[in-house]
Amino acid sequence: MRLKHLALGLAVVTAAPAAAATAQAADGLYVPLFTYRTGPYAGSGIPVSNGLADYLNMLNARDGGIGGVPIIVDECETGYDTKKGVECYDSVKGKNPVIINPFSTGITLQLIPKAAVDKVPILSMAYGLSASADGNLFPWIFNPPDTYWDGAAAFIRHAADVEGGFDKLKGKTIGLVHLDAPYGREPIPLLQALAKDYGFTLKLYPVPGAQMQNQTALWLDVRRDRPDWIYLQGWGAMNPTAIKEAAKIGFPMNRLVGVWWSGSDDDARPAGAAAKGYSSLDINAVGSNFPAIQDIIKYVVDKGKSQVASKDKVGENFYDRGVMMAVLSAEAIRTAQKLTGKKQVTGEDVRRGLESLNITAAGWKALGLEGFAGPIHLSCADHNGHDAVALVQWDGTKWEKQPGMIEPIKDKVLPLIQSAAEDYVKANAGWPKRTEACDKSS
Amino acid sequence: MRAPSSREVRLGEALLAVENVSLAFGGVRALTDVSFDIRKGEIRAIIGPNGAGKTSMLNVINGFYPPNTGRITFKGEARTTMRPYAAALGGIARTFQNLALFRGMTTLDNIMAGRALKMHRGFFWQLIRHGPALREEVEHRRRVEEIIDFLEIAAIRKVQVGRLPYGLQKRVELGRALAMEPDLLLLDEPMAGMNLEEKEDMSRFILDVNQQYGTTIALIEHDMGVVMDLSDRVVVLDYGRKIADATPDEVKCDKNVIRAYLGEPHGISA
Amino acid sequence: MLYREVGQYKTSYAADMAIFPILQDRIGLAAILLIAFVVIPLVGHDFLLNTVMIPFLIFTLAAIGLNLLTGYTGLLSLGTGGFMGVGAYACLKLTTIFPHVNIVIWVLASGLFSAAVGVLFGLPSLRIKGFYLAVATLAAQFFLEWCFIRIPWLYNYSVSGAIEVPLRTLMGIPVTGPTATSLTRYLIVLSIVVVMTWVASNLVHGRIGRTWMAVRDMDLAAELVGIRLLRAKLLAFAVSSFYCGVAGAMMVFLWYGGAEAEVFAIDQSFLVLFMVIIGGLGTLTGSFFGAALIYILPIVLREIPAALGLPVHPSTVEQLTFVIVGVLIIVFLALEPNGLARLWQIGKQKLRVWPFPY
Amino acid sequence: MDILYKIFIDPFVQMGTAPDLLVQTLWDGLVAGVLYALIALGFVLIFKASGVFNFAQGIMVVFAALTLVGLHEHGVPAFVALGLTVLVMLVLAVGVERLMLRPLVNQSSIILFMATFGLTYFLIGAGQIVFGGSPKVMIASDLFLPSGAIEFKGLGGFVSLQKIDIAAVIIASVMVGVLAVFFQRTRIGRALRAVADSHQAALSVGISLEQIWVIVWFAAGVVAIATGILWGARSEVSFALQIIALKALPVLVLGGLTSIPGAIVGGLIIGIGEKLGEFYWGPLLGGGIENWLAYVIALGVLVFRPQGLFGEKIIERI
Repeated sequence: MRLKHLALGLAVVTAAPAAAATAQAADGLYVPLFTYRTGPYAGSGIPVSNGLADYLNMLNARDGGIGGVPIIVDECETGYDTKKGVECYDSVKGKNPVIINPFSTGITLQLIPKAAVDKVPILSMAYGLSASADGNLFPWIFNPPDTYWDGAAAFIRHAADVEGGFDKLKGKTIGLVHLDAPYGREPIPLLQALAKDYGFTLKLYPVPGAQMQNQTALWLDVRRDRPDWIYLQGWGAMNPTAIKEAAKIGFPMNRLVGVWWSGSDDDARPAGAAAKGYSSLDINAVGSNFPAIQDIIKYVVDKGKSQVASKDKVGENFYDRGVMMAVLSAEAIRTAQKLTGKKQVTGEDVRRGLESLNITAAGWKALGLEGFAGPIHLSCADHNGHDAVALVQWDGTKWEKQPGMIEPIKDKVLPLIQSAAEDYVKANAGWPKRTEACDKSS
Repeated sequence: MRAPSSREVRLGEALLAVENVSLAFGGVRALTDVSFDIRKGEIRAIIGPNGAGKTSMLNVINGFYPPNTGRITFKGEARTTMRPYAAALGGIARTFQNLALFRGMTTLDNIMAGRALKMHRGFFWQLIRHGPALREEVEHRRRVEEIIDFLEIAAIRKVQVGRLPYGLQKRVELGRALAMEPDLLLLDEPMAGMNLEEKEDMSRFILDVNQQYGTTIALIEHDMGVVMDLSDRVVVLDYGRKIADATPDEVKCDKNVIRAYLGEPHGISA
Repeated sequence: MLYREVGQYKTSYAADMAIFPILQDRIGLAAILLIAFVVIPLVGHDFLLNTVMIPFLIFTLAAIGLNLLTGYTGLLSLGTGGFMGVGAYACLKLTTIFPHVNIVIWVLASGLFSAAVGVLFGLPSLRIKGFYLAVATLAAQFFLEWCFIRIPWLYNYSVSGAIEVPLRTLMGIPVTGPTATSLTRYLIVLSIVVVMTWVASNLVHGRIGRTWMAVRDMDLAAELVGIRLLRAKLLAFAVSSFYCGVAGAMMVFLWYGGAEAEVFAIDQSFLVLFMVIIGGLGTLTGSFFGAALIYILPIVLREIPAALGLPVHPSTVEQLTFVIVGVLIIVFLALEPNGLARLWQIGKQKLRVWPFPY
Repeated sequence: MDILYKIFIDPFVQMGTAPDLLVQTLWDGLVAGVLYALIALGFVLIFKASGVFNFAQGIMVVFAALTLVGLHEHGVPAFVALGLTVLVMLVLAVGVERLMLRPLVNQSSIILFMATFGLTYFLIGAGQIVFGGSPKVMIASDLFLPSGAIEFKGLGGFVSLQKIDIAAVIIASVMVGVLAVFFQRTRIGRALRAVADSHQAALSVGISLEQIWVIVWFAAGVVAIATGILWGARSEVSFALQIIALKALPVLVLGGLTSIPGAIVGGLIIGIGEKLGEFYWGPLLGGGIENWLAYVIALGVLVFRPQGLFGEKIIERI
């Protein structure tokens, strides 16, 4: 029985991807989505995955795809597990994907070296490797609209604004509560540089993954050190626990600011009213009051083609984050179609499309998403944009967008990106030189 | 002190001497001030009713338990504590009342394991298992096959010992002990639970070992008939104390011994 | 009637002690090697090589490593992930400091470092046994995990905190890094795994293997036949960690091509332990079966709905995969607690007496 | 010199100069310890009576909490939902006994351990299919669990006791007490102990092993419900909660796998020890050490007492 099983299995494994590869290449734009709705981080993964898939499905239902070519949306469940992510990549790369959203920093790191070889552009929207913003060294990787360093810099600017100027930061103590993993440690070098420049003290509060829901001792440290501000770079169950603990020690909520991945509705909701005043950086608007999102409800959710648990989840902060990922992917494809004049574009075309991506305020409006996000403009050299970010504040039950946008401190961030990118290339001996030409429009 | 045994002539000097050994677990005294010796080449029996401390005595001799007081002289060297490993190195081998075989291994491997101390080829030869390592393996295999033939267990050579019947397991355990080529062989109830035929076989093996290889043997046994037939001298323990130490015939008539065994008269009348 | 040992007489002890004494087994082995070295490279595409075969072989090696410790020596360890990580980070440091030495040598040498760490954390095993020891090895696991994250020197101070794998070549052909083809990497992994499996089989069939099994089956009696327990246990920890370390180094350098510390987390330890138990404790073939079942089966299960064209959402497939794997584990254990290797043996036994039932 | 000062003197100076923080640390350690003990208790119950090291205890916590919250989401009143959850855990216990333990009876402990991994996989998959992967908010207030804090001024600062933590300590203590009484005083409890000592003995006095298994798995399930409610109220109810079960392992080792008092004392030592260690010595190593510190504490104890503090002494007879 077992032998038969194995034989069947082997047959499936050998045959399936090959068969699928020939079938799907011709008649659509193959867009694999690495999503996760399972595992310990599913809480953060579900809303983003839903927004991402629903928007693309809506384009298919409403417009028949992009430029008349249907999008083949193919979700691959990663469970936020790098191993499965790589498995997903290997299973889709034979099917000529035009763009890949890995939706995990760990998986992105695996794919960065492979992308150039396999000619697949990677869109890691506001996550992944900060250094990959450098288009000259990372022609195939895109991480708009901001890197984690932009986020941390924007937080410092916000703190300075509230305190009354950058000079007021001198002598202040700023804490970073972060997941003790590469993702969480990402802002450290930038904050260290800024601490030197502006004269504040940086305190680090690492949360090991296994301690996500057990942070009491750490917040006692916070109570002892009394930092003036805290920046939270957490993920999954770490966020709600941190917010609850902060409330417990009486930390002033309006001095607690999260990166955009710490701003899920599920992060603040468990603390409820106690989290009032907690704010989070944001790169997209919140809510479903946009024509395009109403279209999603009309064409996808109401038709029962969405995975969302209930309609009121549409328009939550992380759902809209997923929509934004989808918009950037779709617009990159559209730009590629314009650039090349063909409808059935390839990964190489979409890479060019991403480098020429330009969504102005008017562009957002035309998409039915007026004011949904700031203008996005990428170029050959700049794969990020380092755009201004918004701030949203929890009012006890939902997120409220705060007026104004916060510019990251570009003159501090850019040199750091430059040197980090060079270090990366040095560490990865044999890193290929960029051979891809730049388009005029980019 | 003792009446001369019929075989006294061929017995040499004391191989092992136990002097004033006491052992207690918590408040329970297992052995109290026990002294006796085992001479080179003899078969020494240790008997006594259940709970008399016989197994504890063996455990002290081969180092499982350090005695609380007293000392043990083995091959002229006195010591109070010793690890079982050191006992093995010194040439003491042992079988157990309830079997202590490597149940997941084959008969062959069990007996080969008995050669552990005699095999010396290093780790790196073992990695490739050719050349010296293989030659050594073959050489010891030859030696082990002799023991297998001697114990008549060739048919079960490659059977996992956990699946063997009890009597055969006892034999394999004896084989493992023999593979160590010990100077002193401790047998803890080698015939427990055996039928008459198996007992006869086992008695034959024990006598053969004693005579062919000149191995000194100390054995614990309940079956008085066996004890009388096999042993040169007998130590009798009761409640952890030595109550007699003489030839089998003398022990049989000792009134202390008879009193100690009154609870189980069948033991002595067998 | 094909599978018969009748008429195959051994004329020397050396022949009798061969690891595959039966002719048909030797032919089978040759066939498997032929398939692995020739057929799969000829027909294999990237998915088969990179997603199925390479990880399968790497996990097999790790499972063999853990099997030497848990299956052969009876010491339960949950630190496998950590020991694999030591190998990976050691390999990174070695190839960074000595970039001109062949990477394959470093992959193997990195095992020595995890062997050393394994010995260190194996020291308590003299006193601590069973589940208590398992939890003690968790101390190693969590401490090592912390080191991988907290000691930037280990990951060459890279900003991402991840291991970044540089390009290394062997006779001019890229072996690691993005330009190395999956075929090259597959052949290297396969060669290492085959050689190390052969070595492991030599060890367990000789004096050292008997020593380990004796410690496993009854450590007091083992000491009595002259086996030094601490030495035997530490040797088992060392060899086992060596295997795990090499597996870890291969995992990062020849499979992932870069990794975060997270891949060496506790889950990895559990995964390898499953493979060992399901495959069969104390059998090397079992490690292959275990790795196949635990690693390849979920991949197959995930591909089935798509292959059959069933409209099941991938997240549901994933959840169902969990359910099915969970049930299968229990079913297999109930069917044959001694593992798949035992089932395999029973199958062979049946074949031996075929067509007669007994 | 400086480093020696930081290790041996500075922490104690801090304890002296900021006694409020010391008291707060001890209190938080106590709460954490009690909660660890609660998870460990689930392990001990099953291990004691069936020799199974139940790896699925963590996922049972998640499963219990999700069932409770999930039922409430569907409009079932909180306490009815609680009752139904208890029922679900009973069904689970019966199912485990029938479908998992019975076919594996008389297998070695590592095989049973492995089987509980299978159970874990099954529950992860089944739980996500039924409840989805989204995190949920524990219905603490519907269960009349208090919120807010009591603050004591003084000691050069303040000490804040969360009411939910106080409730947790009380609930955990009551559960432990009830279980202890159950084990010591009732007929079933004595039967359970008989099973722990010897399956043969239990059978000979006419106790069905199957019933015992159902009872201990059910008891562990009830403990899982309490754990799920209390931990869930501290953060959120999601599948990440199963990670917390790993914290029980050093506690178990420290206390001994078979001892209920051991689980409690072990929990307290680990809870208080790791909080003190993290708070006063953690910053020297850059923080985040409490994860392995717990295991190192346990390992240190094991080297001197291989059976844990309260475990039955391992007597090796031969």
